[in-house]
Amino acid sequence: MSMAEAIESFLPDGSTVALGVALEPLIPFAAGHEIIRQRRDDLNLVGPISDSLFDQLIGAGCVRRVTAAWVGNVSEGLGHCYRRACEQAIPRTLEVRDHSNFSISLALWAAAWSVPYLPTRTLLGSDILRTNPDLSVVGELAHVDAVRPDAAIVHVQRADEQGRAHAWGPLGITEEAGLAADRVIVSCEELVDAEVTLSDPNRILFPETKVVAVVHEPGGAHPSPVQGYFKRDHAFYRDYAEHSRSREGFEAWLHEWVLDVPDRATYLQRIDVESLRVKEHRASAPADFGFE
Amino acid sequence: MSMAEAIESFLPDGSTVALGVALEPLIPFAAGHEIIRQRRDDLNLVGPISDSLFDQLIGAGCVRRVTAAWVGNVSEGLGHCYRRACEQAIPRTLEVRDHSNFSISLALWAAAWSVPYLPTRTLLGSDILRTNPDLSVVGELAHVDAVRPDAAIVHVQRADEQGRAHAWGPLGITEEAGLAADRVIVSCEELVDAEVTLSDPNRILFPETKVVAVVHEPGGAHPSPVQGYFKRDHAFYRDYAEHSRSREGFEAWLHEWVLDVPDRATYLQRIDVESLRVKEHRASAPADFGFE
Amino acid sequence: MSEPAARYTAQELMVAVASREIRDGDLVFVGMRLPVLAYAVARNSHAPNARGLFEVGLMRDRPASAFLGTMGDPPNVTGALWATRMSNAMALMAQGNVDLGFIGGAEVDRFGNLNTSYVGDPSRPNVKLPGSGGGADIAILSRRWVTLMGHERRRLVDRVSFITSPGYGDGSPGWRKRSGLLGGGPVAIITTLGVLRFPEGGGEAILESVHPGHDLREVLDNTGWDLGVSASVKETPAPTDPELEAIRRFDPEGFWTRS
Amino acid sequence: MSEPAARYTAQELMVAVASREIRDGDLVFVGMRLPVLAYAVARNSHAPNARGLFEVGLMRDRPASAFLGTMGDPPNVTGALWATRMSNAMALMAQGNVDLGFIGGAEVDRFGNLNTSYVGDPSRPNVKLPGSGGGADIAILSRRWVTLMGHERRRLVDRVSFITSPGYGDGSPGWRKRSGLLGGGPVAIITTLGVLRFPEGGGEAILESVHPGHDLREVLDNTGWDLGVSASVKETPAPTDPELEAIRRFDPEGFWTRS
Repeated sequence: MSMAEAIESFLPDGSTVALGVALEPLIPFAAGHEIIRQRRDDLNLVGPISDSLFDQLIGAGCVRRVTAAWVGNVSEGLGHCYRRACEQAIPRTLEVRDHSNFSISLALWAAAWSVPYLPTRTLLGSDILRTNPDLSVVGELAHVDAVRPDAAIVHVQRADEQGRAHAWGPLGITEEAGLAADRVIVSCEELVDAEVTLSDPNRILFPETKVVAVVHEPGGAHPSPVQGYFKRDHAFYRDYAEHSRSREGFEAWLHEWVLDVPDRATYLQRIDVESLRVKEHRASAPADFGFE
Repeated sequence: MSMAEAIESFLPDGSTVALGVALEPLIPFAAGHEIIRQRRDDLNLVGPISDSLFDQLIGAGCVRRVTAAWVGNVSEGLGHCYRRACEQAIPRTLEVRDHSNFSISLALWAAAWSVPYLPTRTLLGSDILRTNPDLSVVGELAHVDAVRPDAAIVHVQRADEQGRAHAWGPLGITEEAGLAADRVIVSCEELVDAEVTLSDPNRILFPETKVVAVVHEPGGAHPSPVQGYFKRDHAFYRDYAEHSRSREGFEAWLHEWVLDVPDRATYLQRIDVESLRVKEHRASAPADFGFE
Repeated sequence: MSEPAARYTAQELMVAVASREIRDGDLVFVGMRLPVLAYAVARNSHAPNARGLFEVGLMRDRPASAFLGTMGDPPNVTGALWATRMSNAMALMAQGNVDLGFIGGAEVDRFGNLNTSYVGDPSRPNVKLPGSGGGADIAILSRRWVTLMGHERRRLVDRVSFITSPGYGDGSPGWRKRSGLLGGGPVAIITTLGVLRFPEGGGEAILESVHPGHDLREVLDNTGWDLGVSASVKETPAPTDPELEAIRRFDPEGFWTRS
Repeated sequence: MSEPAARYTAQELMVAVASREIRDGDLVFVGMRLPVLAYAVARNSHAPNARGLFEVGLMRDRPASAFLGTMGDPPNVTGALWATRMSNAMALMAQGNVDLGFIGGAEVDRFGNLNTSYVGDPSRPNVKLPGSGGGADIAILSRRWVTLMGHERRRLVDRVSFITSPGYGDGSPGWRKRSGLLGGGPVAIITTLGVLRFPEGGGEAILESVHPGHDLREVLDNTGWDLGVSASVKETPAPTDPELEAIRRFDPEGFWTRS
């Protein structure tokens, strides 16, 4: 399935969607850019830190609410579109539901386990408790209300057609996001045979019953890193930060890199992919799944 | 470190100890038998289903309390020592804190996250809520109080001297048991170099900061299965079930297989290990942890 | 036992009957023993798209390729679609993703409540049973569930003294909803003598069919309450040859079905 | 900037000073940017047994072997002791296993409260800052923590208008305990001009040292409250050659320390 078909079919306007759930690596930028090209509206973005993908979706006007711990550009600092939306309602008003990294994870575990909330010892003493209606203090504990995404979108190293996804490296809140979501859209560097994914069922991220689309999208996480495949493109983040300082600069950047680009393959032709590609391979020791 | 040293050093009388946390596979029988040989007393056993290891520890008089979802012999049925302890206080009185499989997992997650309880929608309508003081109903939810083991003991396929353990196959409640416990004792089929475990940090079960002992104990899970290494010894479970029907039969079994056996190596000499060994190997597809 | 026993055992019939409860496309929470075989039979006949979820932390879309003494045996892991933590399998069930669950029972009552914990006073029981395992979780969270047990007067009782895994509680309309239970409750009790089924929306089990070689009187005499009988009570269809063939392929030595 | 700047930058000094807060054997919750370098410096000098825990879901016992733009960059994963979920890293901190945490701040006040959320009315802020990230978690759950920031009057304020990551709240004795916070709170504020330290048991930060090339007046003029000065206020020890060498090895292009 193409990314365009996946977003068209499984991410309607108004969706609550979890993105960037592995934090800095494996951010599904290709999916995010397709969301922008299809001019999705009224989205509720859910995630821990997002590293500029949220900023782009907000600047493009796709977002009604952000439910996150941090929105900006990790190596560069502030998210300029996020600031303009919160401070000046440009391009539209934005509702913010602040979380901490721990609490957004708990909000997703609550949804995964079908409970209305989970209690925690974090957030106590923080004013986040005052501004986010999904958080409260009961006795000596904070209660974090469940956040159930309609969809979670993840980029992984490899997956098969049936939706069995293998990802490695730090996983952030990937697992709880996928379990909490009604449906999962997977984009992958490599589309592999089931014999590859099933050779290591412990590395399969989600039950296939959650996965509604698998998109073969090499380079779909650029400029974020993909262990074993791509390094992080620090300069690209810096370039985005500079262009997005002004609304006009952002609009120009958005046209150049998203709106006037038909698909990810074309996007990659404009990047020095080879300089980013991981070339020294380090294979993990195999696990023996023999049984007889 | 030897199993005898590990139990001597890290499992004092009165400990709350999690065992058999992967359910039917990877049960640390060698550790359990050493606990019996060292005549540990007043233990509080924590686990999901235990598959006859708990029955043996109870029959040997090591146990004051059981905090578990199920105690018996999975392929054979009832746990006869467990019955004698609960019904006739033989060899001593036993306190039982009944859980379901889901609730014992939540009790450990509560401890891992340092909260006094976790809410759940399971257990509602079950009389388990009436008999276990660690469970309660608040509004429309059941509250499962935290259970924090002093120690968790796990058997894994491989580990290094520094405590980085690799296990695969279904993990049951292994991860939350290790995170909730103050300390973890690991026994392993293979003691490997750190380059093997660190080649796949996603497969490392626990932070090494939790692990206090690594025991190289091949066959340490017999008669339970070890993916890639040993099949389950069904006949051994049946033999145990038959002998343990009577207290005398159990005592005889305990002498033959535990008390009169100095260590696991000697125990294995009495078993047809080759007939149980997995001989057809199935290596998992490697993950590429390259970065440059 | 009478004539049909020559062709199949009581356990084989129970497995065949249980397999017919599985619908194509179901996600089945597979309990130990006979249900493992029931999933295998269904998957190889009328439910090719049924998946199995195992509380140990596994999902499969086909039976294991060798005999299983427990759901955690190595053959059940090789080729699994997911090897994970128990709490993740439970999460799917809590979300209503599990269509059918199987629970083994020691005692069941007219309202489908199961006791696998205590016979007599829990503080000093006459019999201490193994406990819930995942039973209570399945009974509370799965969309529908079935239990299998030997048909004896001491097992099929008017009211269980201890509810480990709740069915329809006191049998009053809406008991599960009032008690906050998410799942739908039991749909059938499959015994060594017949099949008891619960009405839509729950309540009290009534006799739906009597197994070949047994009669209504035998069923009623061995049931601990005044069992209602369906107006259309019939004989339980015997296992077909393909069903028996599948059962014997997955339990070649009769570990579960000929002991 | 004055003479010492020739040998090192203000950021390099801050990293060196931050590294000295790490004790051998500490489990350090490493935040982004300068703290990543501070861990690398400490690990290569006085704290060979210090481990780093990263909220993305990593534990390490040595610095990455290549430059890191973020804690999730591939060099930080290769050779990691544990690659896991964020909630597992947070579990260790909630259990009191994290000895020291680093938090970046936009605004800090005399009681060590950090604001990284809103300047002005949260419903229509003058400035929307990125938010907590893991900051609030570290501030509440780690045994002790340190923050680093540029020393400006608008950043070091009397009281922050919004507490994202709590220090000692209103500064009253026992505020953290009364509020249910598990961790110990902030121990130091490391700025571009000096080091402010909190007394044992918390309270109000006082000036402990002034960085080489700067003077007391400059520090006081750039602090938004009447900053207390330690009777033993001294000059911050300059970075040693080994410290600078380590910093430049892990930030070869000065991405963090020469911009």
